[in-house]
Amino acid sequence: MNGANILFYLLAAMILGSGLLAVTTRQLFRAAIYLLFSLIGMAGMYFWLQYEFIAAVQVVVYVGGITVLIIFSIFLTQQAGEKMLVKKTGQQIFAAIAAFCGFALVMIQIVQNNFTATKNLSLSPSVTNIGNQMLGVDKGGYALPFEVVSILLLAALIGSIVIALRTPTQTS
Amino acid sequence: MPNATYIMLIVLLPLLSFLIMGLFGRTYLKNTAGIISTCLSFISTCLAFYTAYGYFFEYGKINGVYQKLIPFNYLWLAFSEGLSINMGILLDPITAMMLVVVTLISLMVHIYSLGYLKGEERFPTYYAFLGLFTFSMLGLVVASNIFQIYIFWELVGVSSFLLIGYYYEKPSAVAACKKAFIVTRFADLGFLIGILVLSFYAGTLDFNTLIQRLTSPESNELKSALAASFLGISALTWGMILVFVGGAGKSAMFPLHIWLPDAMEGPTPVSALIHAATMVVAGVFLVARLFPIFAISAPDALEIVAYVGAISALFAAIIACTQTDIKRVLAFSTMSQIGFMMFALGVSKYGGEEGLGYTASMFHLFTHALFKALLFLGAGAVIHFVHSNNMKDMGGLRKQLPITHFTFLIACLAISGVPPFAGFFSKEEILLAAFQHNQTIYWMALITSGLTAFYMFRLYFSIFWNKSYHPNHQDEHGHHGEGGFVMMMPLVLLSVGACLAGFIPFGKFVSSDGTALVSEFHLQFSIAPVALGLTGIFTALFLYKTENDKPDKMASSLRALYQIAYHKFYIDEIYLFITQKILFNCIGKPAAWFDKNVVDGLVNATGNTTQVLSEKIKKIQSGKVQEYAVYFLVGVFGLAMVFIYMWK
Amino acid sequence: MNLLLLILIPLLTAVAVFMMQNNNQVRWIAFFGSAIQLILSLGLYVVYTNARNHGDTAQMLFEQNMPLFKSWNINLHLGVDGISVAMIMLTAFVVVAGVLMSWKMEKMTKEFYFLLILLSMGAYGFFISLDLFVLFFFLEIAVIPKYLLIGVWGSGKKEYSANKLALMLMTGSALVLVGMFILYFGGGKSFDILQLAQTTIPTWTQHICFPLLFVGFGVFTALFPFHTWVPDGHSSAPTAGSMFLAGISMKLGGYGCLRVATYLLPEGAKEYANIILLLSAIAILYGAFATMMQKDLKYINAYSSISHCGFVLLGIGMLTKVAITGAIMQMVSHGLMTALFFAVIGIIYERTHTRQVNEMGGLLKVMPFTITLLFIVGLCSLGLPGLSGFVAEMTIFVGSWENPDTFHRIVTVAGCMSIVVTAVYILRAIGRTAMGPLKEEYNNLSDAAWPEKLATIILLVGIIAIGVAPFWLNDLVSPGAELIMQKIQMAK
Amino acid sequence: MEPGLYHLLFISAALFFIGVYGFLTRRNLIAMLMSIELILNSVNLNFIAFNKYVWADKLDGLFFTIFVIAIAAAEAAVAIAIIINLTKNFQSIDVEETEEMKY
Repeated sequence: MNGANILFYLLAAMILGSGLLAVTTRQLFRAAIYLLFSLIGMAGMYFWLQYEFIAAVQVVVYVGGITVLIIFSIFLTQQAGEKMLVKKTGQQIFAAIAAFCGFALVMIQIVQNNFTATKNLSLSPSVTNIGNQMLGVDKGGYALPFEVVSILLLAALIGSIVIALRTPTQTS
Repeated sequence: MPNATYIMLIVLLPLLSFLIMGLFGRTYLKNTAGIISTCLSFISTCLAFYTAYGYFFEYGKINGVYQKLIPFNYLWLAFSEGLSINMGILLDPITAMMLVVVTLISLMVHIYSLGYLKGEERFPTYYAFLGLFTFSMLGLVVASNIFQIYIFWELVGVSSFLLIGYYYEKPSAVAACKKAFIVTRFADLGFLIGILVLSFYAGTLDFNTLIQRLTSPESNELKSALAASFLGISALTWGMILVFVGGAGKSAMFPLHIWLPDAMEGPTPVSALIHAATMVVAGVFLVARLFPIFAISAPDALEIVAYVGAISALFAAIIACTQTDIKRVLAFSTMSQIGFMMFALGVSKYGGEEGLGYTASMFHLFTHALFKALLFLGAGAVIHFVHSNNMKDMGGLRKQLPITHFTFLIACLAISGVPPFAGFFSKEEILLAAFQHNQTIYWMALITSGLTAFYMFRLYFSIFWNKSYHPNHQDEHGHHGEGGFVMMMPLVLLSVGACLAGFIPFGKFVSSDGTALVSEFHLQFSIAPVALGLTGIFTALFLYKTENDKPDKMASSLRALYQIAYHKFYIDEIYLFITQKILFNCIGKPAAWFDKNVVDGLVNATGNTTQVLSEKIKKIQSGKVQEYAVYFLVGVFGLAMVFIYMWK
Repeated sequence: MNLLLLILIPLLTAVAVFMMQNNNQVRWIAFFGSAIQLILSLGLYVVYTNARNHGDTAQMLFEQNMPLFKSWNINLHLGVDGISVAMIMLTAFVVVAGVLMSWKMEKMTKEFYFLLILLSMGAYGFFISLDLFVLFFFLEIAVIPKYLLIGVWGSGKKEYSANKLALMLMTGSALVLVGMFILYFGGGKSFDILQLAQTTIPTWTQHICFPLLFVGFGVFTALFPFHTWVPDGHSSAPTAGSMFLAGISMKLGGYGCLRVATYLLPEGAKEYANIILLLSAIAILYGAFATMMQKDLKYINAYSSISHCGFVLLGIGMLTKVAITGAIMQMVSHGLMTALFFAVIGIIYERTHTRQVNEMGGLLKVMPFTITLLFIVGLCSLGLPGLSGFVAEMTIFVGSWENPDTFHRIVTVAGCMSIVVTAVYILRAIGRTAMGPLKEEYNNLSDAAWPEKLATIILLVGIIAIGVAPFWLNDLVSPGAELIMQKIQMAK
Repeated sequence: MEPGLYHLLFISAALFFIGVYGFLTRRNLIAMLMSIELILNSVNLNFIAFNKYVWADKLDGLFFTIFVIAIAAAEAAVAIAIIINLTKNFQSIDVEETEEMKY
């Protein structure tokens, strides 16, 4: 057991533990905080995997962006300290069983499968490489998807403003 | 050779009259319709006489045998190589005779109607229908093809329908015309199937070929037709019987006669033309046309013809004695006389002396056309005068209607078979033929001829003698008189015919095989029928000459018989029962019910099931996003399982 | 002659109708379009017979073949033989008459005429296409407008009828579609009728496909027991709709049964011929008996259509050349006759506002023209010589009688029996409507107006042309029937 | 034990199904959105893991992760907008009360 391994297990525990809490706690704000931890754990995992760029993106977008957004929306829509309503126990058990069965199925497949790593020379996920390929227009370049995603983000931006601004209709 | 154009003109001129009257009559020819039609009819009659003269005296006879000539034949509809409908002209003695009869009576009726229907609203329509009828009847008699005869057969049926329904606002007329059409249509079904049977075995529809193939003993067609059998009777006999059913329907033979008395709802001249002189003898004509096949190859069928004819003759005569509507009496008398013609054909054999019945039948057809038309036209004059059909409203009319009275008397004498009037000669020949071949029928015929004399003179005395005539007081507007020249001229002409037609040596012209047949006059044989006829006349004289209660007494003493005969042996009621109860209630209604409830119900049930199911299925669309997610997941995992475990 | 014209003219007319501003223009455009089409189809007849007389013996004349979708081997293959020419002429007659009969249509005139013309385009396309896929396409074009015509412009329980009709016809065309694809894969990957006729289609394919195709098309032509859309559909449709429905659409089915099912699948036809005969004999008699009980004029004609269309299927099922010729003639004859019948009913209904025969009576007095036509068409329906019905029915009977066995005989006699029942119900209807005493409230009815007169006379000309001179129609269609018979005789 | 691909896949799968569980059991739309974020994260981890251990010569997994993150951001923005709008209309973001879109 070296430090890296211990770190890995800690991160895994953090991701799964706070993820589990995020979906089970009855207080919405806490759930958001747990989610935050889970996402931070994920970022840590990326660091551990030496994908620093992704880790950075994760921290910036998820931890810094989406979580904050969620928390804002909680403030906008929710009375503080109010506990969330829960589903019927039957439904909860059903969901748990379904999730577990799915998980089991997936794990069985994963375990049965033998993944063989490529023998090719590995390519470092450095920012230079990423940048070259991301904005490359030759074969294997991601310039076009990049642009598409930019437009998507723009559309989402405008769209969400429009949706949120719409005056409430009096039909209920 | 015959001039085909002239013969075609005979047929087509009435059609022209129909077209002119039908298309332009209502608007342009309101007043002149009758004149134009009569002129066309006159031309047609002249041509018919010309043709008959030419045929009988110039070109018809080759080596002493009258030939069957086909001056015109046009392929109208080709089914297959052998079978085709041709529109043609077949000229033989009976055609020539019928051309004369039809055009002559038609002309008489055309003229007569000028007076009878004067001032009618639908005058042109009436003449159009007359033209249509004459055209169809002439087409029928010149037909060279069995399908052609069927075509015109239907057309005369429909023109009869139209003319019976001429007074279309009278419900009884509407019922009568429908009845006439449907009953004859039912018979035509038999005719049609008969044609199909015959054409199948003979491989042709052409009369000459058909007769030739089905009579020569060595032909394959005849052999196959005799070999094939259904219910123990050969196909040929079936075919001929079925064809005869058609003829029986049109000729009002028992038991398909029920339409004829009701058909008297039409205008009286129409009854004279269609339901006395021409159309009703079409059945006789048909049997005569196919006579060689009947006589040589299907004697069983011919026997049926004989018995049906004899039974109808007697049956109708009995009924006629009790009827009080003068037109109905005449209608039953017509039926009875046609029965005579039928059984005359039925007892006849083919060729030579044995073919006397055939000649007699045609002769009777000819004379009957004259005196029966005369009777009807006379009755028309009476009805025109008293505005009633019922004998009870008449009596003592001999003063008011002298010409009518005289001509009517001649016709009565003719139909009763009193010498030397026309009916005597033809009836004697028929009785002789029956006597020679079938005693049963002979006795039936003898009784019938006695009855005939009785009911005709009953009619005569009731109209013209009996009580004295008191005109109805409401008939102020009445155009009292005999209807003028146009109505009397046909009566006179026809009565001349009824007096003299008997002296025509008919056997020389018309015989079963075309050779001349010299009919001898057997004085001792005539004693019985004439005596019986005179007995009938005197009985009628005794009962009906003056107003008395003897007839009523007699009727009440024979109450049951009288009632049955008065109600026409309840045949109408039986038919009504069959059609109403069985056809409508037992087949029609269930069929309609079945369609509405079962077939339609199944369709609707399919629709409803779909609707109910979709009502259930739509619940899945609950609007709850998590339920959708569950379905989605189940689907994904289901598919994943399938792909993982079953596809490998 | 370019057959595309037959599709393009209605299409252009439909478009032109849609562009027009006022109703009068719409009517006249529709009338001119359909009149041009009528002239064109009469011209087609002339050109066709000319070509035949000059010894052109090709099976189909004026052929055109353009690929539409190569990978599936779908082509716009057009061509006509005598049968198609007869059907095209029928369509042209009925369309002109239908357009004229709708002259007084005030509700959404433009759309109404648009749909009418569109429907006619579908029918024309159907009759000239020699590719199953294209044929099917046009079949659908001819179905859908009917739904709208009944649903929007109909009367009575129109929604129900429209739904029923559309669903049943769609079911029919679904069966056709399935049969068509089985045929495609079972018989040489082609939709081309002429090519399929040349290839030998395996027996099992024939046995599967034939019922699908025959029943599918049979639904259109009121095959018992799939006929229930007929009475409801016809009675709810507007006059022109009924005319098109009975005059044209029911013929699509008969034509399909013949050209597609029987011609391409002769073995299947032989296999199932007896069932067809049984069903059609039932349809003939049962339709006739059911008609006797109807009181609504449109129902009377609709049920009698079931009976008459039974003759078409009977003729096809008899599998003899004469009977098939008769079936085609019956289609043409019935198309004209029933269209005229519906036109007359429409005229009467417009004036009396009732279609119940019991509520009429003596109408001959006030509307002689119309009622004379009613007489003529009724007599045509019961098979009076000189009118078209007789010729067609007799041809079928003579053809049927060529089969010598007892079963065929019985079926034929059953068919013949219907002529009596037909007489009963037709005379009942006519007697109640036209004859008898006239009712007070009908004293002031007017007779037919000029468009109605023109429409009915056009149809009447067709009926009489066939009835008086049937030889031209016989000569036109019997070579086609002969070819179909050759196929059947060659099959096992 | 040396952590490797299988460990990562385990974490990813577990997180995924935690997210699924959350999605199915939560009644609050925001909470459901959080579950979706978890699911997306598990997918990201999956991509990265494969990229690192199986296809180390390529960067495509990484790019996909980036795009997923970008789209997740957009999605979250839109989802929040919808949620806010929903609150305005229904005064509630409970999925069981907002079931207008049915049948």
